[in-house]
Amino acid sequence: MTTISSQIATPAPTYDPHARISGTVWLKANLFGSIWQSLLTVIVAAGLIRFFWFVLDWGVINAVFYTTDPDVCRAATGACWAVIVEKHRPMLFGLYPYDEHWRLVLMMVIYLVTVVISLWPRFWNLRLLVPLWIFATLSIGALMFGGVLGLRYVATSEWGGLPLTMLLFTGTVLIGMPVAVLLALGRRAPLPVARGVSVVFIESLRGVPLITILFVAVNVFPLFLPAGMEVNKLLRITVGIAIFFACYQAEVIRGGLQAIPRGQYEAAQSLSLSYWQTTRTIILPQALRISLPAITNHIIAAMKNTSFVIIIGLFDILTATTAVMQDPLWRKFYVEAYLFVAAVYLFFGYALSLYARQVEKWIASGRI
Amino acid sequence: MIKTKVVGLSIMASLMLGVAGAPMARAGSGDTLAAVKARGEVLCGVHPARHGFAAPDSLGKWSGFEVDFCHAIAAAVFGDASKVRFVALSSQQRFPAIQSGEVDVLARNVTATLSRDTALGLNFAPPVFYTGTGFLVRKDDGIAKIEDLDGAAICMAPGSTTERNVAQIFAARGLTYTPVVIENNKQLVDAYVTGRCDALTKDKAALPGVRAFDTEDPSAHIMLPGIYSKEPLAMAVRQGDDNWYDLVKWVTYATFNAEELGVSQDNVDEMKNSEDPDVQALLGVIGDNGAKLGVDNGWVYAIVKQVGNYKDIYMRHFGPYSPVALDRDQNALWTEGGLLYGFPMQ
Amino acid sequence: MTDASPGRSGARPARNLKDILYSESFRTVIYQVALAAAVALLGFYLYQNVIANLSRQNIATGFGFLDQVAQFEIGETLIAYSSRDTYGRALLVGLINTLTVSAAGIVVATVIGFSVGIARVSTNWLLQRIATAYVEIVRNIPVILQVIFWAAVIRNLPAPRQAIELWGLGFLSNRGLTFVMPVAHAAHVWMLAALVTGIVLAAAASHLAKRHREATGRYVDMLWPSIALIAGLPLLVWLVFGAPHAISYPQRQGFNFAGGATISPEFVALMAGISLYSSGFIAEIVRAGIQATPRGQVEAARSIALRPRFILRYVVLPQALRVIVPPLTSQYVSLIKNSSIAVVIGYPDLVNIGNTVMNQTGQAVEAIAVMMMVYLIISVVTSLLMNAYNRLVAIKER
Amino acid sequence: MPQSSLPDQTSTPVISMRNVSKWFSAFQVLHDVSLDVRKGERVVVCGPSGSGKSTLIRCINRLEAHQSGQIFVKGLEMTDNVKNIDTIRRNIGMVFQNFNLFPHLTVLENLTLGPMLTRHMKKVAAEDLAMHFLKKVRIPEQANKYPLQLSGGQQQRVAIARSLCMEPEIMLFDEPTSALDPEMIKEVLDTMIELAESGMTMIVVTHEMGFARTVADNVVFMADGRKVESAPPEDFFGNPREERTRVFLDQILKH
Repeated sequence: MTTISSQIATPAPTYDPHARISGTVWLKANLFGSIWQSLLTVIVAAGLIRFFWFVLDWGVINAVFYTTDPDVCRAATGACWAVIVEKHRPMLFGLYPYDEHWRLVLMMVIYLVTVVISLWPRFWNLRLLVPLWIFATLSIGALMFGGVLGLRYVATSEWGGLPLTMLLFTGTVLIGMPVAVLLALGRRAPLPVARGVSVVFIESLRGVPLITILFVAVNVFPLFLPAGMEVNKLLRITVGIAIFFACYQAEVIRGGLQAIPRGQYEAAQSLSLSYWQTTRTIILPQALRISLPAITNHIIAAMKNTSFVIIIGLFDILTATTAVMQDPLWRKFYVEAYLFVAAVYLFFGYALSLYARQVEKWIASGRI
Repeated sequence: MIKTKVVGLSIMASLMLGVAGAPMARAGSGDTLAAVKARGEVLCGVHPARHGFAAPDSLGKWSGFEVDFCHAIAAAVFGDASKVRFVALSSQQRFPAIQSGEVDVLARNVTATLSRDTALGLNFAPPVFYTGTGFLVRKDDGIAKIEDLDGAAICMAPGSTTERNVAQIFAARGLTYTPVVIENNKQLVDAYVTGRCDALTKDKAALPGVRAFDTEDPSAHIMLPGIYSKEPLAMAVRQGDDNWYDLVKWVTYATFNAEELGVSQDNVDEMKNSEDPDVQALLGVIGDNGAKLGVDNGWVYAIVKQVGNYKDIYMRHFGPYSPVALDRDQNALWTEGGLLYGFPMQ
Repeated sequence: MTDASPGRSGARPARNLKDILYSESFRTVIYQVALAAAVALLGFYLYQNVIANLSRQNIATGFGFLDQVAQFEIGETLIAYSSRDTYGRALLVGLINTLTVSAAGIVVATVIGFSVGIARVSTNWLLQRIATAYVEIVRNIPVILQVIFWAAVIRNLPAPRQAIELWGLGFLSNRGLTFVMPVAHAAHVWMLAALVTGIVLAAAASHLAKRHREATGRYVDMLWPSIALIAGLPLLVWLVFGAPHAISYPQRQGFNFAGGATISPEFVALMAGISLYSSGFIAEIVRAGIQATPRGQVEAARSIALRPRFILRYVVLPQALRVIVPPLTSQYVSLIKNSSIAVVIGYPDLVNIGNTVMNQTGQAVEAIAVMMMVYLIISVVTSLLMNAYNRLVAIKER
Repeated sequence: MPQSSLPDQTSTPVISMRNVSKWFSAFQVLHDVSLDVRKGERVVVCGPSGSGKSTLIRCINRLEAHQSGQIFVKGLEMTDNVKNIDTIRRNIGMVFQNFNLFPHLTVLENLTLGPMLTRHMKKVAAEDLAMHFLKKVRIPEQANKYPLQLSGGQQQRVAIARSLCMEPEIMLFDEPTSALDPEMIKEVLDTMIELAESGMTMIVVTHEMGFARTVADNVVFMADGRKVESAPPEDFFGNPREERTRVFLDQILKH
C-alpha cells in the first residue's frame, strides 16, 4: 500500500506558486543573490538576448515566408520558411500519389479525432469506443489502401510522410503494449521456464540496436517463413519496432509489478481469485498506474524511434524531408526544413507528456 | 540478471551458428510463374530513385529503362504490361528481397558476377545494359583523368561492385583515396553535391541522371572519360526455378530480336502480316514459343505492342532528347558493333 | 509471486489419476513443458524454413566468408587495413570505429550532461530555465534527425579552399575539422608512460597520506602534489628528450589538407548528434542524483565541522554517484547502440561495414548475426562492470 | 507432542490439523502441530513473534503450503489439488494485519469483486450483499470512497466485510489489530466480537488478551513453531501449565 499512497501524496512543492512574494524579493532570491550570482545572471541574460535577437532577425525580420522562387530566398539574409510552404506536400505525405493526398488529410483528421476521444476519460465506455475504433480502422484502411468505393489502390510501399509516422507509432504502441505486459508477467511468473524465456527474449533484444532489429525484419525474417508465404514489409517493420519497444516497456512494467505488495496477491488468493483474475483486476491496474511516468517516456521514445525507418528506406516524415532536400534549387534551406520536422516531433512529444501529466493527476485524484 | 543475460546471449549465438552451419541440400523448386499468375501481378524489385533506370515521378508513377523491362515481363505473362507492382529496394535490401521471395525478379542495376551467381543463389538473365564504373567530378576542380583523383574523397554506395572496382582501379595505379560510403542514395548524392566528396562514383550510366536532376548547375559537373571496369547489368531471379528463369531470359532476348527483325512498337501490327518466318515465329503467328514458356503465344506481340523493342525502350529513356542522354555504344545490336545478341527463337 | 515454492508442496503423494491431474505441482510442470515445447517447436520450425529457403536457392551459408578477401576500402581506420584484408578484419575496423566514436561521444555527452544537470538545480533562475529548455529540446528530437541535421550542417560548410581558419590552429571545412598536431616523436610514448606513472604515484601518495592521517590524525593535503606528479612527470620527460616541438600544420594541398590531423565530417556529425541527444538524458540523471542527497546530510556534515571539500568528497558525492551511476551506464550503452545510425550518414562503423559485407557476400543472416552478437557482448560486458561497481558501493543494510 | 488439544466433544471438527510441519528452506517454522476447530468454535492463537502462529493459519487456506502432516477443512484434505484448494478457500475468509484492501478499487468494488468473479453473482446482487455487510460493520456511508481515504480501523472493517461477502463458514484473522492506532483497535474488536456472537467459526492470531479472555473458547499458545499449550481462557490465564506460557503472559500482561 505504501507504493500507492506515495503515488497519491504529491511531492511537496519547493515553493508555493500561489504565494505572493514581492518582485524584488524574488529577484534577489533567484537572480541576484550574491555578486557571483548577479554576474552570472548578467552574462547569461546577455547571451540569451543575443540569441533571441538572432532568432528574431533570422527567423522573422529577414525571413522569406512565401515565394515560389528559390532565388528570392537566396537573396534574403534570413530564414526561408517558403521552402516549407513550397515543399510541405512531399514532406508531409511522401511518395503517396499526389492527387490522392486529400485522403491522407482526411485520414489524419479521423485518426486524431479518434485518438483524442479515446484519451478522454469521459468517453471511456466500450459502447462508444468499440464502434469508434471499428469505424476509424475501417475508414483509415479504406482511405490508405483504396481499392474500394472507387478509390484508387495504393500499395503500402507508396505510403509515406506524417501519416506513415502516425501509423508506425500507433501500431508500435498497440502491438507493443500487450506484448510488453505478457513479457513482464512472464518475467515475474511462478514458472521458471516462463521466466527464462522472457528473460532471454527481453535481454537479447535490449542488448542490440534497433537498426539490427529492422534489418532482421526487412532482410532476414522473410527467410524464416515457408516458401510462398509473404508478410507485408510495413507490417514486419511495425512489428519489429513494436517488439523492441515491448522489451523496454516490459522492464518498466516489471518495476511496477515488483512494487505491488505481496499482501495484494494474498488477499486475492483468499478471495479465491485465479491467477488471471488476480492479474487482470488487482495486479495490472496497480502496476500500470505505478509505472505510468516511465511508460509515458517509452511511448514518447517509441514515437521518436519510428524515425529509424529511414535506414530501411521507408518514407516517414524524416525520410521524405531528406528526399525533398535533394531538390538542387531548395537544398540550401535544409535548416528550415529540419527545424520543421523537429517541431512536428516536439509538438507531438509535448502533447503526449502533457497528457501523461494529466493522467497522473487523474490517478492521484482517484478519477481513474 | 547478468547470468540470464549471458544465457540469452549463448542461446542466441547457438541459434545463429546453427542456422549458418546447416548442411546444404538442394530442394525442390518453387513455381514462380504459377505464383505470379495466381497473384495477378509481377513483383519487380527496382532502384528507389535512379533517373533513366527507375524512379517514381511526383505522381508516384514509375518510369525508367529497368521499369520497362518489368513491364515487358508483365506483358509476356498477362498480356497486360501494367500488371506490375514495383518494390523499391536499397542496395542492401535487394538480394535478401529476391532470396526471400519478396520480389519475383530483380531489375535493379545488378551487375552479373560470378560470386553473386553462386553464393547469392541468383540466376542472371542476359545483360540488358553494358556499362562500367564512372566518376562524376566538378569541372572547376580540374580533374581530367583518374590519376588526378589521387588523395580524393570519393562517395559511393556500400556493397556495390563499384566499391570493389574503385579499390582495384586505384590500387592498380598506386593511387590513394578516401571512400565515403553511404547507403541511403539521397544522402549519398547529397554528400557529393554539397562538396563532401571530390567525386561520385556509380555505374557510368547512372551518373548523367544525377548530373541532370540532382545538381544545381549540371554544366558544372563532368564525367571522367574512359571505362574502368565491366558492369553488365542484368535482371536476376532466384536459383532453383528454371521455368521462371527461362521466361525472364527470353523476354530479354525477345526485345533484342524484335529490334533486330525490325519489329517496333509503331509497326508491330503491320509486321504481324509479315512473310518472314522469323518474324512470324517471334510474334506467335506460327510456332508455339509461348506455350513452351508457359505463356500466351502472343507474348512477344504484347511486349512490343505495349512496351516496345529494345531500341524503343532505350530511346525512351536514354535517347538524345531525354534528360539522361547516353550514346548506345556497347548497348547496340551485334549487327551494329554492339554486344546485344539475341539467341534464335526457334 | 502468487504462491510460495510450489515444488515442495503436497503433504502426501497423490493417490489416483484425478488427483494427479488436479495437482498444482503437476500443472506447474505441464504448463512449463508446454511452453518449452512451444518455444522449441517454433524455433525448430523457423530453423527448418531458413534451411529450406537457403538451400533451395543455393545460397551460401556459414561464417566462412569472414576469411575471404574483402576487396573494398574503408575511409577511416585505426588499425592497418587494405582492400586485400579479410571481411573479418573489415568488421573489426568497424567495431573499433564504433568504439571510438562512442568513447568520444560519451566524453562529450558526460561533460555537457553534468554541466547542464548542475545548471538544472542552480539557484540562478535564468540558468535553470535555459538548462530545462535545453534538456526538453534535445531529448525530444529523434537522435537520427539530429545526426542528419549535423551532417547537413557540416556538408554545407565551405570547401577546403575557402575553409574557415581557426586562429591558425586548424581549419573547418566540409572535409571535417583539420588541426595542428605535434609531429610524432619517440618522446611521446615515454611521455604517455610518464603520465601513467604519475597517476599511479599520485594514487599511491594519496593512499599513504590517508594512512598517515589515520595513524597520526594529521591531514596532509595531497591535491597539489598529485597535480604536480601527473602533469610534471610527462613534462620532465619531454624536457629530457630535448623538448621536441616540431608541429605539423595543416596546409591546403590538392583536394584537401596535408599535415595536421583531421576528424572526418561523418565522425563529427555522428558524435555531435548522439552525444547531444544523450546529454539531455544525462543531465536529468545528474539532477536526480544531486536531488537524491537529502539536505539533512549536508547539514549533518556541517554540524560536525567538515570542510566543504570534504562534505563533497565524503558525503555528497558517494550518495549522488550511487544514484547516478546505474542509469548513467545504461545511457552510455544506449549511446553506443545509437552510434549504429552511422549507416545513414556514412561513418564506417560496425553496422555500416557489416552492411557492405552483407551486400558483397549476400549472407544477410550471418552478417546481421555478427552485428547483433557484437552489440550484445558490449552490453553484457557493460552490465557486468556495472554490477561489480554496484557491489562495491552498495550501502550495507540489513 | 501430547495430543492434549483434542477436545472431548464428539462432533467432527471443521478444521483438523494433524502433525503439520513446515520449513522455510532449512528453518523449521512448524513442528508437528495438531489442532482441531469445531463449528462455531473461537480459537485465539498467541505467542511471541516468530513463533509460527501466522504461518499456522496461513497454512489453513494455503497461503503457505505445509510439507508434512495433514490439514482437513470440512473433511476435505488440503493437498496441492487445485480443486480442493479452491473449494476450501471459498469456505474460509481471511483478514490480514495490513488489511490488504485493493487501493485502486472503491470500497464497494473491493467487496463485490470476489462474489462477482468467483461466485458469479450478478452485479446488483453482489452490491446488495456488499451493502448488507457494510452495514454490519457500520460503515455503509463509505461505500464509494477509496480505501486510502479511510482510517485504519475503517479499512480493517472493510476488509472484514470483504471476507464476509464470500459468505465463508470460517474466518481467519492474522493479527487484525496490530497495524492500528490504539483508538481504532476497539472498533475492530467490537466488530469481531459481534461476528463471534453470530456464531462464526474463527481462528484469531492476536496479542489482544482481553479479546481472548472474553471471546475465545480455546486459547492456543505457540513458541518456536510448536504448540506449547492449549486451554480454555480461564485455565490458560488463570493457571497456565507450561513455564513458557507463564513467562509470555507475564511479559505481555505487565504493561
